[in-house]
Amino acid sequence: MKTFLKKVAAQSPWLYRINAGSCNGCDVELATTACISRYDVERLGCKYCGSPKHADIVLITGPMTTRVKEKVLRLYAEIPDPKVTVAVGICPISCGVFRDSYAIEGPIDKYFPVDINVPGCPPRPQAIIEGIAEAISVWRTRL
Amino acid sequence: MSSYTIPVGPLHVALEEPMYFRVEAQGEMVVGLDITAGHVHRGIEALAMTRNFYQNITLTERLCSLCSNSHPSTYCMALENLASIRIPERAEYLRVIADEIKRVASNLFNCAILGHIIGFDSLFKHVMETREIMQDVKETIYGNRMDLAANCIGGVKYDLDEERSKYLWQQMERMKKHLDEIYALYCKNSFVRLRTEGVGVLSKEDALRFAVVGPVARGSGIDYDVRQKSPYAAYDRLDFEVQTENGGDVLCRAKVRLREAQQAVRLIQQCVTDMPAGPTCIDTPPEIPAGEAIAKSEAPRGELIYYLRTDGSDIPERLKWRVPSYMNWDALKSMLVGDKISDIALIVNSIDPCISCTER
Amino acid sequence: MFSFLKILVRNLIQGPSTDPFPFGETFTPEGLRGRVRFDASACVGCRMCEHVCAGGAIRFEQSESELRFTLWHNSCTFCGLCQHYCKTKAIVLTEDWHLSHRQEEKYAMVEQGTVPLAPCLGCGISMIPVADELMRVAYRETNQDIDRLRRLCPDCRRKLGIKGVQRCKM
Amino acid sequence: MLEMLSPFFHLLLFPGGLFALACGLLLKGVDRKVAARLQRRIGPPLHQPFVDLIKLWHKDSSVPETAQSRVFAWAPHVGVTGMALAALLIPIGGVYTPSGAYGDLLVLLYLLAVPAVALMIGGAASGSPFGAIGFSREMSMMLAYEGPLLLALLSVALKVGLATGGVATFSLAEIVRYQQAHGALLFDPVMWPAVVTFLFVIPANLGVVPFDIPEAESEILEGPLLEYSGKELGLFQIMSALKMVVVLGLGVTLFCPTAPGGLLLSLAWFIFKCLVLMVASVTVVRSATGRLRIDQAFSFYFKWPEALGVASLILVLTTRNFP
Amino acid sequence: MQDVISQVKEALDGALSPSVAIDWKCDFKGVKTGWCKLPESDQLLAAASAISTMGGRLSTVTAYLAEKYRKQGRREIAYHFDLDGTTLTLTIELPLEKARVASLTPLFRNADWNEREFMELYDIDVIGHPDPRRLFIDETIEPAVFDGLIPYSTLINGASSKTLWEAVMAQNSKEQGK
Repeated sequence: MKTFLKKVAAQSPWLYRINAGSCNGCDVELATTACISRYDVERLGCKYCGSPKHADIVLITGPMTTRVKEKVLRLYAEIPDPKVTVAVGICPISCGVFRDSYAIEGPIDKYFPVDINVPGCPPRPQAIIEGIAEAISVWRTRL
Repeated sequence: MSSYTIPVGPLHVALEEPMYFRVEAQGEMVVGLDITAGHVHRGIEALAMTRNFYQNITLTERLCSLCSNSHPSTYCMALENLASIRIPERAEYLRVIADEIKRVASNLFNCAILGHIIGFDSLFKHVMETREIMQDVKETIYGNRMDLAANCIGGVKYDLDEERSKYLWQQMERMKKHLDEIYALYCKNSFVRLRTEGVGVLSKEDALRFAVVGPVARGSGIDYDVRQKSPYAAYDRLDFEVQTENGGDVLCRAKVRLREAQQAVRLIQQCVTDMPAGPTCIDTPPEIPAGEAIAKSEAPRGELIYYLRTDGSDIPERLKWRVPSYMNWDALKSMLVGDKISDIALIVNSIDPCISCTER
Repeated sequence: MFSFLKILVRNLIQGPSTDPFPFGETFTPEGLRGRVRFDASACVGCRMCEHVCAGGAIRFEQSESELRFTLWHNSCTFCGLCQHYCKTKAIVLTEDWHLSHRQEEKYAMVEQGTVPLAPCLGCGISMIPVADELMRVAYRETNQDIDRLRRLCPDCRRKLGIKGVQRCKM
Repeated sequence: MLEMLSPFFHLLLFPGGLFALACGLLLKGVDRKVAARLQRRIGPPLHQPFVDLIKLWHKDSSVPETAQSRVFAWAPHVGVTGMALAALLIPIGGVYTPSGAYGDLLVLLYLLAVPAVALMIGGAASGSPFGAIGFSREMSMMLAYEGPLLLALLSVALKVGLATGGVATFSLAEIVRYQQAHGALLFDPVMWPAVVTFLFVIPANLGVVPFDIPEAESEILEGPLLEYSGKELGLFQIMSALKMVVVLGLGVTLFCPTAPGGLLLSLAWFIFKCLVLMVASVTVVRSATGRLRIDQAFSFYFKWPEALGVASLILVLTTRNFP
Repeated sequence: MQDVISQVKEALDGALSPSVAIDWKCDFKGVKTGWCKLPESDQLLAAASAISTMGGRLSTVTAYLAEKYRKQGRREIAYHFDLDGTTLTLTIELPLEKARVASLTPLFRNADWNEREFMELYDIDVIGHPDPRRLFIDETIEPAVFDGLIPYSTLINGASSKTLWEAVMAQNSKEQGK
């Protein structure tokens, strides 16, 4: 019964987006992926939520700037366990073109565990969906 | 009534990007505003001074993904001005096409977010679906949905063959129909009008005082468009009108943006018809002498200005740019005070704030 | 409200516009800028790609016997400047966009290639033979003389050239 | 023995408790599916609300540091209890008639305010400024829609009461009985203003666009719900699912409680009527509109539904002599 | 367009006592850019005020510090004005140490952010600025960060790049060895 319930629960991964100083390319693509009819993540049971407290899968964009760092870390800590982290775009993964600037503190895996990387600048929505699908399979094992 | 402070942001769902306001409110009314900027400050100007001219094309494109074509093209224009490089005529038209495609997508995105903020989810989705046509065009012609990578020093990197020109033309025909419908919706729909009319008013005097640019200025009745005032690329040979509205509220700005999107579609079609054959890029590697130059363009959000200073090496001595949102953002102080808390996100969105551009 | 109801009814009639992906095929346009492919046999070792790469995604390592190319996709912006400035198109962007991966594979997302160095037929210094691809671009078809040329270092080629000039003068 | 257990049965299993919850979640699933279709989407599977709920039970829940933790944790329980009690009062034509001991229309009216109160308490206790704004907005909304709601209920109570020889009857069973005998009030033109008033009240009562002002995601980040997570959030979802059934069930009871007879058929008929009512007054409305500002919503309710409610009352009173 | 040139000359001549030379450039489209170096930095306010009365708009301000200037112990600030499509740049020279410049905010409201920006990037003081807080740069980052930047150094010493690339190389040479 317990395993069955967990299996059922895995079909409801709610998404939350954190912008850690991105150029908003990935954010726009995330909004597109999450909200519009063409990609409709709701059919995967996903829901885009407004509060970190409701999130299961965290999508992070941006190279982590100095000024946003504390806020991102605080926000990340607010997301209840179990959670899965997806780095969207090359910025959170390696800081991309912004690497080695005085105002950049990334990459993101220096601060908290990342599970899935979706490289691209920005990745296309289909690639993001692929990443989310992968994240769901990781999430299933964590419940 | 005593006032209280509410934080907006920095990571607010309604806003694409991190920005932080401390809004002072009395009841539901905004009485004061303090902006803390810099959450997306990545030190790009410093990075630009450590990278060579080629790398800076890609770097400037990553300033912001919504006006990602305006940056490299204006940067390349600054280099070309400095080195007195005349780009091939076909490249001039191709630059206009890339710029206008981005303008349509960017303006539609902003108007869609307006729908989202007023809780009109179906409208948001409807406009975003229409924008997908532009996204497909970008992906098909340039290979990416946001960053076109269309420019290089002395011209453009892409070309439109017969087949692609035809494809572009057909997609623009499709867009026309959708854009007309969307424009009518924004003008007539009572829910859109109830929430946006008379909200976040920026008077013409204030607009001049804050020196706002782009659709924000034109929404307040200032007739200024870089494409007409200081023409570049092929704009001196294209036929278009500057769009203005006099109300200065959220709805006027949205209307200006939508009309500019409609016009952009016509501009793209003009380019496809008028474009002469020929090379798309100069064929010798550019030589950049020491000196300084200015280049300006009309990005989707307004006037974009680049200042470039070189010392004869292949790394800029100083590269500085001022983006349209820079002044528009500061002008929020004038727009927000006196309005309702529920309209904060709406008014902020109405200047189409590009934080990543502004903070660099 | 009523102007919008019309659109809703139309939506209902037209049916969902949702892309079948990830359960089915999706649309991938020709010329999408995706995963980078490197063809060592076409590389002339000019390192222009490394020079123009803003993401710092390309590294060359030169040793005695080879020039090793590494591109890390997790730092690549897919801007295509490398391809644009590569005369022999040894570096190209493919349409493969399936790049998402688990964190364990973060550092393995690379494209690598090795360009072997060969001794110059003239002086024996270690050098990269001119790529076949470049020869094709330059001469369309090759013969034995041209093939010999590609294995000469620039110095020896110049010497050969001067000799040729001298011969002509005589 | 059985007699003594029946209130518990009614409260926990049928028609309250599990049945109402299942019903409410199903309604929500249909709502999401239909909304998706209206937006050219495939949408989530029908059972998605069930899945979401089970998921929330598997998540950690946290209490913010700034919150008054005990009040914060109890608020959702209050809401769920209130709604479970309210579900007891909803008659299902041909299947279930609530005992008069449980309460009447007036009790129901009070119970309907419980979820809003629970949200207000929770929002205020969360210590977040958005929770506080949500609190004040929830309060204004209640003030705005309670009037028309009361007028609509009163119209029905008077109509039935006057026809059966009294003044006004607040017994739900009586209202159902009257309509089963004399035909549904929905088909009586005299009642149409009341029907429309009630339709206007539903979206505000259920907190959906254009009246989801207290929970506006893009303005105040879901307001009172912002700080809730895990089980507590799940409880609020249960509350809103139950409320869905109660409000729609009330609508069905007031205006069209007739049943075809037969246990299962009547049950299905009840659910179907709820569904139709929901699609008409919730799904389509929220798909075709944008959110109003609190002052606009407030003045809207004081204008149209209030006027309609008064008109309906006058109509009922003036037509009583000429049935 | 000729009259813009004469108008600017007239306005600046009226404001500044020894008249200044303006270098005009024109691109292929006929768009003009004027370049003018003010001999004294305290002439800025008078010149800017003349442009303001002409109806000019402050486009942006660029402060810069080239390597060769650093050796000469000086720095420059360029003020870019827009005159209905024509750009006029006024440049002033300041000392490297203890640079001070008057604020333009009384004349141009939008000078506010521009001045805050070069205050935080360079070691320059703005006299009479209404709100001299930092604009974009976090308090944890050292002041006058652009003054400290020596070209190439960040590229070569890029610690972050180095760590990442070491990881990339380590993993991939390992795999080749298998």
